Amino acid sequence: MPDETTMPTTTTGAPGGRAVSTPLLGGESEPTLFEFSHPGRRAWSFRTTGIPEVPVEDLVPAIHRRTAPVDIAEVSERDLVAHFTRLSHRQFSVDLGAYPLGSCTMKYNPKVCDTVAGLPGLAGVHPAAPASMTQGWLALLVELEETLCEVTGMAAATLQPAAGAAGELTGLLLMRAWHEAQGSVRHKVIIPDSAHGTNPASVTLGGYEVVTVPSDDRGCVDMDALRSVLDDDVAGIMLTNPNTLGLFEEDIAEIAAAVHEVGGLLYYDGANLNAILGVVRPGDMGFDIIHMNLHKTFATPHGGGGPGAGPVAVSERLVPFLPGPRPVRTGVDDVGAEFTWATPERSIGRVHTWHGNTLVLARALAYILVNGGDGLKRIAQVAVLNANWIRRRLHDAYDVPFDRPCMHEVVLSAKSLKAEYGVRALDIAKRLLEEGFHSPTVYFPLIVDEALMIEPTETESPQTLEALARALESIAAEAGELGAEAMAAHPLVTPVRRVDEARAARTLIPTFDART
Amino acid sequence: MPDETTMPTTTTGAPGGRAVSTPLLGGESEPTLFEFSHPGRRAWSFRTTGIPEVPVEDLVPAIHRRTAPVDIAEVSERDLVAHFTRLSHRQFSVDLGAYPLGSCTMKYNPKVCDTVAGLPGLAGVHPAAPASMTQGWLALLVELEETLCEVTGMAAATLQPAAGAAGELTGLLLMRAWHEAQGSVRHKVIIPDSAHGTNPASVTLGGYEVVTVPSDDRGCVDMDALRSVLDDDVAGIMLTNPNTLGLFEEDIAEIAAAVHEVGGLLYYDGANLNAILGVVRPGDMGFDIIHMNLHKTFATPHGGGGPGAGPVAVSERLVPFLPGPRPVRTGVDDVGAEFTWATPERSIGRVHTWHGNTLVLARALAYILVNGGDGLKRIAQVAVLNANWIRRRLHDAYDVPFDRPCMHEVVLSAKSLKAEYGVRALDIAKRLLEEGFHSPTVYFPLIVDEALMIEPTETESPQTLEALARALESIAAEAGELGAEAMAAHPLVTPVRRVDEARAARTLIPTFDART
Amino acid sequence: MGTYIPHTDDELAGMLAFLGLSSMDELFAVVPEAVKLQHDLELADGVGEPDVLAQMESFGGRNRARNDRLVCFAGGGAYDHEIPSVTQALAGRSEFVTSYTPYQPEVAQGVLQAVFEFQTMVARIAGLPVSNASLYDGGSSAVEGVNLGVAATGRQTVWVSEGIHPHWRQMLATFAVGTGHRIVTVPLVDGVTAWPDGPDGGDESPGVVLVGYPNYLGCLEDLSTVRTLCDRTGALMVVGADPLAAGLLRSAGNWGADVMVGEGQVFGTSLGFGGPYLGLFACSSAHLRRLPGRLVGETVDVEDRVAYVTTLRAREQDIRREKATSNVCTNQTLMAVTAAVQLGWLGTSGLVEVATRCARATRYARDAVLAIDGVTPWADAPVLREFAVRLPRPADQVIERMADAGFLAGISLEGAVDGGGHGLLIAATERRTADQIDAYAAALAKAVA
Amino acid sequence: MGTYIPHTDDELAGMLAFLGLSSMDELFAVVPEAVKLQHDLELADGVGEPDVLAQMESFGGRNRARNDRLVCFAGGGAYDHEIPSVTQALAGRSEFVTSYTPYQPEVAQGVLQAVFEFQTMVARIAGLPVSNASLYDGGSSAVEGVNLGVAATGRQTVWVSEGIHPHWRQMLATFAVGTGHRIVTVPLVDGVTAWPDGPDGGDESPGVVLVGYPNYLGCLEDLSTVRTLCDRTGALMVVGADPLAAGLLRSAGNWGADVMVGEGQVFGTSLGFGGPYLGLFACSSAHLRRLPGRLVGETVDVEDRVAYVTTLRAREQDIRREKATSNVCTNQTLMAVTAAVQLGWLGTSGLVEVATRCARATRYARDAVLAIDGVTPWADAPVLREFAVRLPRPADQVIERMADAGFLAGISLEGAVDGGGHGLLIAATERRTADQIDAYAAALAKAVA
Ligand SMILES: Cc1ncc(COP(=O)(O)O)c(C=O)c1O
Ligand SMILES: Cc1ncc(COP(=O)(O)O)c(C=O)c1O
Repeated sequence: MPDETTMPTTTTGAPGGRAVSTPLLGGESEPTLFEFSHPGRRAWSFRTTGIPEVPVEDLVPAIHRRTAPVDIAEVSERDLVAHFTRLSHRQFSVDLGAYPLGSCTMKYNPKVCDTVAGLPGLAGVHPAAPASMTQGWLALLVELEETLCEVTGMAAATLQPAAGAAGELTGLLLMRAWHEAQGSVRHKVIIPDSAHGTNPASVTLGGYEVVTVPSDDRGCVDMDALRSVLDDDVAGIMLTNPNTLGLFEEDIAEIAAAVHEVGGLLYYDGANLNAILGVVRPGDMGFDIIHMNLHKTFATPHGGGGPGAGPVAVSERLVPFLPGPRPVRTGVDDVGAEFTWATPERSIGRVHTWHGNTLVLARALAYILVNGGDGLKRIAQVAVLNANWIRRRLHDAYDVPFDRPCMHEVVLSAKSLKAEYGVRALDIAKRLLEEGFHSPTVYFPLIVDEALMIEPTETESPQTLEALARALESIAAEAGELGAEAMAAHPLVTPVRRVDEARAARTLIPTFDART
Repeated sequence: MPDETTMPTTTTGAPGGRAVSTPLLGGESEPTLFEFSHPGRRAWSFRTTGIPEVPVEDLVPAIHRRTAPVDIAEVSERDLVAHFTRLSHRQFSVDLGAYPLGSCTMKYNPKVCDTVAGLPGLAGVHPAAPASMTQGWLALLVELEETLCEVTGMAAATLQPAAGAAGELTGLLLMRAWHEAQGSVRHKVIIPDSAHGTNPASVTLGGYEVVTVPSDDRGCVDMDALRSVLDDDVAGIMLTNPNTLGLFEEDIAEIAAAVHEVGGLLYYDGANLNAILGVVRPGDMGFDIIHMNLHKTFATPHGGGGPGAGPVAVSERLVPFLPGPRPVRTGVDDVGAEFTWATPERSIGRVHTWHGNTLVLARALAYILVNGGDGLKRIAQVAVLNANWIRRRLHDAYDVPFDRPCMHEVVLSAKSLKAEYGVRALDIAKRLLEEGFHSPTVYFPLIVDEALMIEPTETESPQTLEALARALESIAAEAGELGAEAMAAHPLVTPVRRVDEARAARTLIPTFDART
Repeated sequence: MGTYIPHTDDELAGMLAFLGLSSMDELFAVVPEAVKLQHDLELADGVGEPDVLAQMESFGGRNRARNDRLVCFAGGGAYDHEIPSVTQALAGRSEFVTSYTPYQPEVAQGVLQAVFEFQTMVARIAGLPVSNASLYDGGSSAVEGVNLGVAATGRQTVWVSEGIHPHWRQMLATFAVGTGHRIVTVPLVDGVTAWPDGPDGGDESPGVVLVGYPNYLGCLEDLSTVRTLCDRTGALMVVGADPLAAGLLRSAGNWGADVMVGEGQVFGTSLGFGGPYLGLFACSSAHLRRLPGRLVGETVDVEDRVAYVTTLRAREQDIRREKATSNVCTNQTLMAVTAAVQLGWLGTSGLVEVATRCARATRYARDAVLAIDGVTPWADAPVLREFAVRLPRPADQVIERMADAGFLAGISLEGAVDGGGHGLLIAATERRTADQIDAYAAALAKAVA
Repeated sequence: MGTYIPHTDDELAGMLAFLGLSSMDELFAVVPEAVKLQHDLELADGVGEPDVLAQMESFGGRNRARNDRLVCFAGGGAYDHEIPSVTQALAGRSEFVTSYTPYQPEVAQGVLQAVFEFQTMVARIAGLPVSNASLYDGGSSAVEGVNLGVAATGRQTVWVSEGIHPHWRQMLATFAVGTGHRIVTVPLVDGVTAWPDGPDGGDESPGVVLVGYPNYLGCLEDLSTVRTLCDRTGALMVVGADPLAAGLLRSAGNWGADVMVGEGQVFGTSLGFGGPYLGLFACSSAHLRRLPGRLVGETVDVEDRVAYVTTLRAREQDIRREKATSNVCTNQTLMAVTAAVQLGWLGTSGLVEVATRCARATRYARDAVLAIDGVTPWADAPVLREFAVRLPRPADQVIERMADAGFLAGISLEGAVDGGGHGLLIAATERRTADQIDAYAAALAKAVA
């Protein structure tokens, strides 16, 4: 008989099987993986190799050897699965519902692209394998490059940049290289005040000085202001078109002419390419350099914050400066290869460790091929239609600072709600979660007070738009009825409620080990 | 300017992007897929075939042609994904947390088995392809059969039965065929009152009459009662060992002897094989026939209710009666084949449309190979240890009708709680959900009042057991404090609360079309 | 080496101590020593997952008849249809995969609702008001359909068309030994069932008539004769229907069937060497309480929210035991969820589209194959996505030869119908291209020469 | 034909009408006619998903260097490590895949917590207190590390060991054009960096010293000399460390590094032809406010529950714009989540195990390869899972020959080090078996003969 005084096994570690953090069952926090750790647990298993088990002491000299293992955590596969499955239940995503996060193009990401990214023939290829053994990948990259050039009206592209900001910096280095090749040293790059924050940051990293031009009352570049800063120290201008207000820069031809006149180049921030696919091309607007956010326009999913892909396409005169090596067509050579790597004569050099975020690039090509040329245009049309519908539908309930036809997104404002009831854009955003929608982008662009930037994307149906509009309308009404304090209490139903961001920055806990 | 009186687009169909049914965001119900339907939507896409588009009228004669398409639903891929992803968030699963559902062996299912079931070399094979072209599959099946025979101590097995109940019926037909071959016609099969409901149902379908024997006060077969029903009209006995009380039938040798003595066969319900792997084998206990629930013991996941796999293994004398065709070893024949199909001489015939739930069988073999002989024994040991620990830990808080060493599961009872406070097993089960655990099996086996049948399985850690035990303890305490009415109100936090089962049966709505 | 058990040795020791035990073996003290296994299982020790995966891949490597190696023209109840990534992704979500029978509806609305939607879709396809939550496979549905019919009519004679899948017929024979049904096979003539005049009532008269639509040879039979026969004899009309064909064909219900049974593999489940597949079952309301298997119904929760729950449990074996309508417990829910997803992906227009594409491919293939010298049609009845031909050589031989040309040529009719040894059953789904079919016909011309 | 747009024509018309428009084109009235595209894009029309999948498979089919065709002995910063099903299943969950930057922490605790755990793991591996939420890849981390070091010291001279991956060095050169850094390459001698005596301060003195551990040739360098050098010059010590090697080796922090940068592909990310990979970055607390990229911190919600949120946002480009610590916005979160899962799978013991297994395989391979006539070691320094040899023939040629024998033999050192044309860099991970290595050595013996 067991001794009645025996205590139950004392154990360290949190109970992995307790599922109280999944919103399905409850509202507690999920412990960190480290808290599930218990000495001696493990999940790993490796293959049988038949390789002699030489002692570690004989493999690594003492001065290099660590004295204690890195403490990662010790968990069973079961607890590992439970932990990350529960975490996934604490995460909103496009697959759960609409995600009208402006400037981020959170459209539906076809599952077929996940299959593509997992194909053994693509995913299993070592990046340093010679071109002769990676002809499929080179063909794929060349086809994507050619397609992107057709879509943007440019001459050639580099697929190396890993995201939009990386593309920007690449583009600015191209700008610099080009000017230098012209024997000209310039110091300034012009950026509208509506620009995304990565633009000025990239300009600085490109070794340029940022010159900001204000927007006019239409939300577009103020032409007079622009002209007043144009001189031969201007290397170029970075323009987002449609800009971050979702508006098309109508004076684009004049802007191009004016900048080119002083010898500057035009850089196109193509994060918002979704709006203009098949309708108008940066190349035709006079742009010299463009980066594209494939992870936005071409439905390569955003992965909770990345990865992305930010190819940069350029006009003819900039081709010799592109990063290298680049995948290029050759004839069919003696080993049967049709593609090879080549570095442009005046290349700015390498901007990615390998060839870019290649599996993201493969996804993007697959997406483009399914949609086709016809489908891409339709994407732009419906994206723009959806945004305008939202604008029109909500222009009574919210301020619309620039209430004219928009492109793929619309910037609303809670300015009046704030003035009248003290209810802020943030309150609207949080309350919207409870209505079953992700929040719009808030407080961006910086030039709009209490901005609520809505990008429905083309994959949301009219029914979803209607429901979103109704939710936003009723929230606006509620704001008036209930007032600031009540609104600030939301959300109530989410796994955590409003979090103390100030405390996070003040008492910084960037790792589990910094917990006190 | 748009006409101010124009109403927004009137649209049919629910808003697919509204995510209020995911527990992450809210507590509403998810509309059915049919409610998201909108005429003209579609998600499908097929390959380009180049086949002439002959009109349907030329393909199908008028008398066979339907006049209107089947109305399935018309939804976009985006809404399809949102709908089923949200549904998945409304579903508890092993991957979210502990699932101590007695008799179901809800252990952790290794992800590697999912990979196995998806291998193109296994998943892409047509079942009618000749043996010469499916040698890999035949080899796999033969290896699994041999393994299961070793585990159970039997001579041969059929892998055809698709689940436990199908295995039972197969086993009973084997029993019948054997008796008939002996020139004997028998009419009765004995089943203990603790048996799973499939046993009597299968006996009926096997053309036998059920004779129930009661359990004694140890929870085991009452030997006297058994002896009193044994005669030469008894075809056999179906026994679960460990039985559904989680108890080992200690008199198994006597039972076997007694049944054999009257010329009956012993059938082993092996749903609970997890308890005895590598410890004791049905064949060694004198059993003639056994079915195994691979989906329980061998971690092939339960799929929300299936698929399963219920192979039946038999002793030497029953081999000639096994269902066919069976995969068997041959020599290496002239086309290089080592395996072929063969139907035993006195086969009862086919019990599955093809060869069994083959991809489930592949998963099971993979699971067995990873664990190995040593690992299987350890599974039984730890499964039994976990169950006994729970029994011991909770025997103050709950009634333990048969409080002696159990095997893989333990049956508690809320009898006292009900008597004292009116709190039922069901209330305990529902309340436990809020503590982050799936409920145990309730009201089974039928011979225990207010049964709570807990099977922790070997993959739950001591920490999880401790948390589960504490939760059950505190619920028992709470029952006393708060009383029946308060307890009956739970669960409060789940996506739906207690559902009206009576209404479901009364006003039957078995399809969307039956909604009024 | 592989293990999914979390416990460390210390923990095991602690737990044993709590139980007052000093070894694992003591846990099994209740097992009589005489029956205990006295040695280790004669199985290899555990190995790493990668080793096992490699071994399973090597099994796969030995299968020549994979649809990524041989272009599949085989059907016979198992078809090479498109399974899009989206179906795999959704049906493969771990919440669906790693849960079990929804005993606690509060935390099982996901599976319950998906099954409710599945039932609705199957009922609509069947043209009948009620469907269950799945059976094992087409054959087991046929067995259950016959059982229901016998129970409903009280007559044990069952007329089964020879156009029913031969494996289904074998299963019916197997299980009839237990239930005591008398299975009478009614032969095919020219590809369609030649129903006898037979008795009009009484014990000899059939309680159930079972017919395939399309039948095993791919032929479409006029089911109004079956309805008339059933009206005359009082038998239940059970149709073994291809649910995908419903994209173009009249439903079983529309033909007057009392019960539809069918194989649901065509809706998103891989060929998988024959399993797990999905038994479909639908019937008229009259037979609701005899419905085998699980049934999900809609109801509300205490807050009046729509909710789903398994219902009419009293039919099931866990409650009615020997009086249950069938012994099915674990069924094929995951495949039912898969079918719901796949049918959602197809939708109203996609079901028409896929059936039409199959019919076109089959027409194209049939024309090409019948143009070959010495190859003749088995029957002239109309077909949908499958047809049978007579070859100048044994079909087995031709199938082997065709494999060398890169095709799984079809299924030999040996054993399925009289003189079937020279018969070949050929299926062409929407995945077959004109190029593939042209190449197939060219290869077949050589193979039969 | 393919489309993911739900709208029907009717709906489009209705929406246009609501806007007072009569055509889609009118939506673009704001776009000046002069710049509008006057023709259709010269791209093929859309096709079905299966067609595209077939095309992508055919691209894959043309890649000979797939690790399911050629046994992989190449490394050079991208390694063929085990990726278990469980990592793929968890990191592939659609909630992680289809969400974006966690701007709304209330509904993004999943990603935020996973990244917090990732940061903790990376910090522990680095032996440094702070890690960010990921950068693009190893090379971009190196660039950011150098930028941080220059900003911290105010000195633009950067000493970079020749043992740093040649591609990283190329990237440093590219970006230095914008930032104006002076990159000085310090050569390897006998496989380890030959640090110069050089200036002890002032402008010529390095602001940053960057060294690899192990270095590109797989060699382990004694980093105490680097620490001493940095102490003397006041430079920041930045170590480009292989995080998997941390299973056996001393951490960067333990050697006294101020910053660790590294490539995280080794933790669960497929070779993928080079991307997406994962840039690791960790530093001492002193440099916290210069940390590039995103940072997740722990806090509480209004109910005092533990919660996670992106913090120190003021460093980021969306707030500080041109004054931001870097321009990184979209990063590699999914790979960070993947690494957290994979590291969770490895755990404390698994990280030791995998590093040990690599070291053993490498030792075994090195012994076998060096036994070949004419093959000599490139350097004598100790190695872990990669080593360089000198071949009697050009490496490019040998690599082609080895492919015919079924191996991706390694990476040519052409361009990476002086006279590298005959140099071959060979990696052996835990996935390599003795049989594979034996066969490799046998094939290599022939290929160099
Ligand atoms: C307008 C605009 N430009 C640039 C970027 C930067 O792109 P990335 O985040 O891919 O670096 C973004 C997105 O974040 C953007 O919306
Ligand atoms: C003891 C016992 N026997 C038989 C069965 C029937 O098995 P299945 O559900 O696979 O038909 C079960 C499981 O449900 C069981 O627990």
